[in-house]
Amino acid sequence: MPREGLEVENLHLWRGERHVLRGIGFALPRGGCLHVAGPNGSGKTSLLRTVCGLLYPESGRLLWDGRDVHQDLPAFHSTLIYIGHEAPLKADLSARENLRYWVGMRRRIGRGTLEATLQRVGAAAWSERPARTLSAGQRRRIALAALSLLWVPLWLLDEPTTNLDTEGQQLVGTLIEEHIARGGLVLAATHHELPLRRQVQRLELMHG
Amino acid sequence: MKEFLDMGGYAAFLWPSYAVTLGVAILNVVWARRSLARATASARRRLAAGGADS
Amino acid sequence: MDDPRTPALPAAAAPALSGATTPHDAASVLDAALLVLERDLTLALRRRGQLVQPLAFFAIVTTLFPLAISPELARLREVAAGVLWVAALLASLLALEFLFRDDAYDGTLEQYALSGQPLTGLMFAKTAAHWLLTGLPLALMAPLAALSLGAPPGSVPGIVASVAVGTVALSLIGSIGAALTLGIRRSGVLLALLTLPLALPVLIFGARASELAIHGESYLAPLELLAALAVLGITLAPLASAAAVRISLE
Amino acid sequence: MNWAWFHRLASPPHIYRLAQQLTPWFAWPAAALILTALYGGLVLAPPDYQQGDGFRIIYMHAPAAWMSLMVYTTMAVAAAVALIWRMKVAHAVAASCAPIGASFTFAALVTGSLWGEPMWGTWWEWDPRLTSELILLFLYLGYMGLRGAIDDPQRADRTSAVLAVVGIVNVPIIHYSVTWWNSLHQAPSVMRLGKPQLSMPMLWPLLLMLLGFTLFFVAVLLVRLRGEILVRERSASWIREVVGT
Repeated sequence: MPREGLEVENLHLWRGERHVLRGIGFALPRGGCLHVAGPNGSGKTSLLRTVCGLLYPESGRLLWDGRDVHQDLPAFHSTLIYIGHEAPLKADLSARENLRYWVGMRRRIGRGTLEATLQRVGAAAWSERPARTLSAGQRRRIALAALSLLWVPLWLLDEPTTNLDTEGQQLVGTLIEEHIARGGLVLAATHHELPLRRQVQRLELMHG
Repeated sequence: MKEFLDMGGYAAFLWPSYAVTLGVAILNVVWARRSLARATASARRRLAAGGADS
Repeated sequence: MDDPRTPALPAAAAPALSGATTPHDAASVLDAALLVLERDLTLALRRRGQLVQPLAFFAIVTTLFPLAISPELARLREVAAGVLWVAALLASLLALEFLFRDDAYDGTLEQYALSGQPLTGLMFAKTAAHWLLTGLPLALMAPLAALSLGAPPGSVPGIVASVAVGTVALSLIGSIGAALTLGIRRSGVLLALLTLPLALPVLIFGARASELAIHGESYLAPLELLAALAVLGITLAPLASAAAVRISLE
Repeated sequence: MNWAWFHRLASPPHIYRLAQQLTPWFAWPAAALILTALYGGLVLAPPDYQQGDGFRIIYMHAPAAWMSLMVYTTMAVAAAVALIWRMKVAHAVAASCAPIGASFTFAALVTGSLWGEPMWGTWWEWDPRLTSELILLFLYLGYMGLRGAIDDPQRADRTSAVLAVVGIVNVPIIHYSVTWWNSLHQAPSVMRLGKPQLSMPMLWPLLLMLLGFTLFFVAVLLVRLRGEILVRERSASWIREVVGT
């Protein structure tokens, strides 16, 4: 019987000579959040990149709503957003332009929505500045704006709280909690604690 | 025999072309065997290093 | 959750959260491709220096030949088509290194690959932008270079047409090479080694078309062959570069 | 459809053992055929009425040229299979092909040039077949260069596989364009590197030679393939068996 949400079964991944993921498995239902923890080099990023289909596992299965995601990757991709260590911003474009091109490829967004979101992540004041001049934390906030604008169920976040001040970290927590509350799924990899009010599932990766 | 080696005056072109092609063929055998030997050796080393991996 | 500094999203931004069905406001492939095109053009216009480099290179190379061969226009006319095309080929090769490099570096390619949009279409848009920024300007500059090499004014339309069509094919072939060499340090020479043999037919047909134009003969046959190459490139090259880009992200 | 048999057939240990067993079955017939063809070509075949004994270069040039193309085709087909079905063994086949093909392309160029000197009076003529052969050498060099430039073995496999497929689509186009170009510029007096009119006693050694080199290719490929499979395989159990620790 197909289950709703994301299921990962017995994932093995090799990077060259290194056996990075050794039989990872978990189930993330709708409204679930999984905190992938572990030291540097334990394969957190590799796991996220495998789950979103950028890396192809040696063996194991990835199921979205009971279907193998590798059978229709584009369909799976349209249900997820992946944000790596660095927000994918163009140095020569302003924060607002970056957001428009990034999100606009996938979803038509109105001006009002864009402004409201910029406001919410605290970016309204500097949204016209080229990304080149933004601090790492400000770039993160643009990524948070993309996260809430895209409106897709599966969030894959790599170190979402890095470079953010306390207020920004709280914003991450709030966004995640809101997302879970409306039935979204969050897979967050970080060796920090997640700024959440309740306990979530945790997956500890060991040194590979 | 001398006549055979002379090849109607084409010896200077004919024999080098045979030498090059057959030489390439022989080199291929040598290279192939060497690459297999190298791969085998490195597989042995890998097994010796971290053999527990399945 | 009731943090006053983080007001809830406006209602309009909150359609049902669903993975299975396409939301009503999902962007189409065309939307996405046009945005990619617009983005690349905008970026290029903000970095005009980079834009001018291949053109300046083209101008310099075509200037070198009279100095190296002879200032006699009659002699130069004999080699004008070849000079023009070799210079155009190298100039468009020079611009290729920038095609994906920044996008790979800042994570844009990753987002393209994960956008759920067909990567082939996005690659096509990127290649189109590349042609608009290098191929088209080269085609417009080529007649100047040709005139300075002794080509008659009547040859201008033929030269513009052949360079314009030929650079379409060059951009497409080049996009494959650029995608294949992603993630390789100091990839310049390798990129040339991969791309130049594949670009050979374009060079042959393009140079022939320009040569015929310079001699005042009909250049239609080689131009048609060039167009056929461009069409073949349009159908196949984005597939190959999309595959190569995906692999580079692994 | 049940693909289990296919996967078992294409599994690395199975292919490894199969390659090991089959190698002598290709190697010895290849040697016998090539030696017979050498005797037939150098001794039994009569001289050509135009080119005299010089035509005998064909017994080396034609097989080398044949190898250059056949190996490239094999490589590209293996690469396509590997890309589509994510088959490691097919990547291993493609990787094994490149050095073999490149070396024979080189031989084809050298023998072509050696043949050209007595026929044309120059060591190099922009003959369409020699030109195509030269471009093919560049394609091989590009393939090997790309493979060598990528550190990660899986990415090297997959990236070079895309190049091989792109290359094979281009080979006929390149050949056509070169022939077209040559037909425009060729001075009619220059003799092409053509096939001489081959009578039966001239022809059979050539055919044996082509067959012999083909079998030879398979034999060399099988040896190389085993190495490439070992490099790619991480499952210790069967490797221990075959390499013997």
